[in-house]
Amino acid sequence: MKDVVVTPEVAKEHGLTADEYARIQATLGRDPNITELGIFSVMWSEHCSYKSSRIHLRKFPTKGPRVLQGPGENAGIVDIGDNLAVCFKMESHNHPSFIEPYQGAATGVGGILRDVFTMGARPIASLNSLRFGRPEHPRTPFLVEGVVSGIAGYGNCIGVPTVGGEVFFDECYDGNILVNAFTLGVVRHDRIFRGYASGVGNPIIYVGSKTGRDGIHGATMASGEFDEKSEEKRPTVQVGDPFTEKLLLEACLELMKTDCVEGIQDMGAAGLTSSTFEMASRAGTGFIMNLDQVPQRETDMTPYELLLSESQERMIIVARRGREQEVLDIFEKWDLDAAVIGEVTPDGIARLLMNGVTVAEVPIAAVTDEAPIYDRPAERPAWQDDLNRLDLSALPAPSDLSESWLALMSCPEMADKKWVYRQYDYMIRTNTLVAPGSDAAVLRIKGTRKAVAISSDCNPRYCYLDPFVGGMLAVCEGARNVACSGAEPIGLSDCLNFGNPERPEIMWQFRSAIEGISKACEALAIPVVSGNVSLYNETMGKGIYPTPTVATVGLLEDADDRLVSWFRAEGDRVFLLGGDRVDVELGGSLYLKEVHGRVAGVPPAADLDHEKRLCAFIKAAASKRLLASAHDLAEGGLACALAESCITRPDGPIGAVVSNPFPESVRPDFALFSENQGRVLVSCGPANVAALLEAASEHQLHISQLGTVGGDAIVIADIARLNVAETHKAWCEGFANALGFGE
Amino acid sequence: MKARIYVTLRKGVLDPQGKAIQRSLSHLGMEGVDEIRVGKFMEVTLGEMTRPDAEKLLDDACRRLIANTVIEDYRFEIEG
Amino acid sequence: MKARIYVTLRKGVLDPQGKAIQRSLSHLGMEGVDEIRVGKFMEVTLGEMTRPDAEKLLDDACRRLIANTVIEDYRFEIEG
Amino acid sequence: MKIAVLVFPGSNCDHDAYHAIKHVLAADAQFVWHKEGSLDGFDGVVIPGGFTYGDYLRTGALAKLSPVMGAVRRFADSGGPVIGICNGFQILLESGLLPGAMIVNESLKFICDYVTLRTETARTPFTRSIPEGTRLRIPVAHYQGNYFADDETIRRIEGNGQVVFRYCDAGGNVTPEANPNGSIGSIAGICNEKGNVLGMMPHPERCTEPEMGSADGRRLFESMLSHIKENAR
Ligand SMILES: Nc1ncnc2c1ncn2[C@@H]1O[C@H](COP(=O)(O)OP(=O)(O)O)[C@@H](O)[C@H]1O
Ligand SMILES: [Mg+2]
Repeated sequence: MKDVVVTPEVAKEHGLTADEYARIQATLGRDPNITELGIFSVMWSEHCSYKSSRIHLRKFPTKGPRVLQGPGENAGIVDIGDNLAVCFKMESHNHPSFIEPYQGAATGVGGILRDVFTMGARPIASLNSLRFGRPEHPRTPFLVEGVVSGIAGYGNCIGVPTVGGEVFFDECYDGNILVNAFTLGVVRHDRIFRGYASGVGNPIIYVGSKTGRDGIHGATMASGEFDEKSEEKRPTVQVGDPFTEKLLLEACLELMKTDCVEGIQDMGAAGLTSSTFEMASRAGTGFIMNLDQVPQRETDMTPYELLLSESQERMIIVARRGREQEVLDIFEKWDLDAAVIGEVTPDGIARLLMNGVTVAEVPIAAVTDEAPIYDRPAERPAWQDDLNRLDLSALPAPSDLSESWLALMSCPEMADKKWVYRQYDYMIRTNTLVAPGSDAAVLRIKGTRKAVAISSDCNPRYCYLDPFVGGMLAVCEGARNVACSGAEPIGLSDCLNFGNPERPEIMWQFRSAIEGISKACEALAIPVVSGNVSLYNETMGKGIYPTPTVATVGLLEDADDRLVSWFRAEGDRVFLLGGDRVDVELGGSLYLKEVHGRVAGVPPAADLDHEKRLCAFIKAAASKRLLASAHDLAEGGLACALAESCITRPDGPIGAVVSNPFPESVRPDFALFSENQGRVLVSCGPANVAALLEAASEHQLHISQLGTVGGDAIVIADIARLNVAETHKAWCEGFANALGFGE
Repeated sequence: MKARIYVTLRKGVLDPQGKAIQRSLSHLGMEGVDEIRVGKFMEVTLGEMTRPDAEKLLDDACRRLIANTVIEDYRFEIEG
Repeated sequence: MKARIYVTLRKGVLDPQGKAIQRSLSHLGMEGVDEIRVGKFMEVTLGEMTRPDAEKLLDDACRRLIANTVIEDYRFEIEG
Repeated sequence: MKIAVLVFPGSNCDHDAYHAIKHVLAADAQFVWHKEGSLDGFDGVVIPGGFTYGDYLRTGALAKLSPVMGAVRRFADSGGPVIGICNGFQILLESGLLPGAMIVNESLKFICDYVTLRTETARTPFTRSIPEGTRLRIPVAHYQGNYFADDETIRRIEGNGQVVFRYCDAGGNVTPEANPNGSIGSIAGICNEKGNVLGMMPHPERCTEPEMGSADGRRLFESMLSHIKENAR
């Protein structure tokens, strides 16, 4: 490796354009050597530099009275009162999971956990948002099995409950699945740590696993489109070791109780390089690093390999001078490797030495702040118009509506995800008040009366048909889901999964989605405090649906205010909030896709002002203990939401009889499955009806009484009717059946 | 017909399990084990078939199911 | 010095993994595998020592840690 | 009265056991690091669940070598109450304090879910206030909870009344459908001959408060505490 002469061709192989290479030569005033080229190439990769996305990400509203840490750190932090805060982030591990589903997903979980505990927070819950290809694609069941067991394998072992997520199937993910992992931790205000290499003369300490040749080029792989050749990149997959991560977690949290730590950061993509350069860049310092001191698993590793390795379960700590022994002792107790490998310097230069010989010397700002930023051309594609055309009157009406309804309930997108979450330990740490299966998971914060609600959401069909509206709706759905749990949304993390940004239509999708998310977040006063961008999600030129997943975090001041989405008791009354929204909206709907095999039209409209009042109302009603349940209407409209509220009840499914909120002139199939937004199905005991109606009018919210809980059928006026037990069975078995996981 | 399949981790792939075992052995005072890599070993009973057919079957089985060739190597032996 | 350890499930002990592999193979259309039993295979690198010492060390390691004799049998080979 | 909650590298239900004993039952609990060689001064021992040593090699196999396990053996020999939960049960099996072994679930999948247990004997310190036949709703969360022992061992433990819990359906019937992992005899928990050492796959520490979905687990800890109190007198 040492002997490789750097030429423009070598730079190109490293994913650098001719312009970028010229820029490196200009800043250095010479040709870089291979080690330096390696540094630039990973740091300037899309994954690390955000070069195509940065200018757009600035549009997010990131401030708010509760925000203690916005984007730019390892994770965002939001105040929840009483000197406590929640720290959270969502991140993608798409490409590695497609190549090796178990290890890819597992190391994705490992990475996001480190992002959270590196800030001093103890992780208390994780979510996972998964998108796979068609269930009948030959590779899909294999990928589903692998990804789910990888998430389980890592999360269960480290002892952080996985409490929710999404699973979505569509042909557009056949060759490029999405695996987005989210973790939330709890931290005391006075124990927040950041990734700063401050304090000249302070030691830089490496802790965790030894370094091997794992995942070299991982960062560039995550930023390159898949092609036939990616097979060759296989041996670079990283293997996760959740056991070591558990030790690392405990050791770091123990260390953080001392005052030895100046700054700390995990080694994620581009390992040692990105962690050290980013820490120095934030602090405006430089460093000297002796690469030979790095604990190594393999022999004869070159500086290039040591700097670019993506071995897992490693962290960098900048300790206070003179305190290094205390740090080393704690890691020794936990059987982890730890070594002083360098020192903070004042001059803004990174000097890397191997056995006393300088092997690279580069200005830190040149690599970080001065990384290229692109304002890539963005243009709405011409085909978007065709896509948005949908003539509903030409849609054949199904002969048996109840049958279509049952088919939707058992399709893998709607069906019970228990096959998935039963493999996740969702109750460890005994905080899980609402387990997977409701609109959001709710976790108590021990030692307080508080709880947090978390949900991850995105409807990729909506985003495909209109990325701006789709982005808004993702935020609205997240807010509604946490509100339906009795919480107030207080912050959000996003994971933006898109195709190749060098194509103007992808850039248009990307920009529009961000604008949509921003607009909704502003209107709902939900700050974006962290996130992640994953571009180049395509296979052989075919992009995925734009998929900006958002993870919404809500706060309950009193955990006993929490709500669930299922009906509780026979005789309870059923109401629809927002039921005056009666224009048929079937663009991008589940009904259109599953029953008519089409993805077309325009997505439902977003009414942000209404959503805001809706969320405020549910929270108010929850804290007055007026409601027995609340469930937002999403895919499949009223019919599917109603059936879910009936059959997800843990004490056993129960029926309900409701009226049709649409005017009679509306076609019955449209009334059942129209996906108008801003609607929530709530139930309450008969004694609370008057108070509920009054509260709704105070909040100027439209509420209509629809019917009553009870019986053994789910009935919508005289339009359609399902047998509870049969529906429950179809819904329970749908997922495994679609994927061929049945016995 | 009997066969044996060996599945081992590819060179350079982290073996956390082997690492943990090796460390425990030395905690037990059993020094002298420098490295240990853990793989799988399978004993297979095959139906009546020719040797070439058995070879093809085993190779297929390993490639498509038994070994994860992204991180593992495999080999097999047919008895007799 | 190199050695190999084989750990196999004892007769009569259920092997859900082996059964699942066998079932999957036949789902994949690969017929002819009548039974498959999954065990462990370890490649061990030993420090400098005599063969009898190595034998003693490996036997100790297997008995005390590497195999659970309630459900497993073990054997080992020393190279060379 | 003081209860030890052991902590091994990779234990992860230690905090839950501690919380249940200390905060829910208001008894004294203390973490004990696996390198401790003594359990002097403790009146009960909890070996919590988790993935000690990452479950590498076999569940519980590496943890049995920790110094504290010698102390656990002495504590058990002297008649002190010991409960191993999930991975703690696996450690007790590996160390030979309880008979048998654990293999991977029949489904080859990790299972996290509530199950129903039938209490088979009230002879242990942990079930003394739970009459035989009582049904308990308690969660399981494991990948290797498929209990195995050879025929003779099974005959012996059945004969001695060492089977403490079995998986059953809501009506208390032991059926194959109610068995989540394939365990022989639907065995969910066993004790040693003396009865003072209990190993069980389900997690009583996860259900000591009603908001966790069930508070049935609390009864095991209450039993243990009352046993300790009585024996101290
Ligand atoms: N991958 C997953 N992991 C854990 N829980 C999941 C997963 N996918 C779905 N769930 C759970 O299943 C329930 C239904 O999911 P979904 O239909 O996406 O909810 P919603 O439409 O309310 O957002 C939720 O409680 C969700 O958290
Ligand atoms: Mg919802």
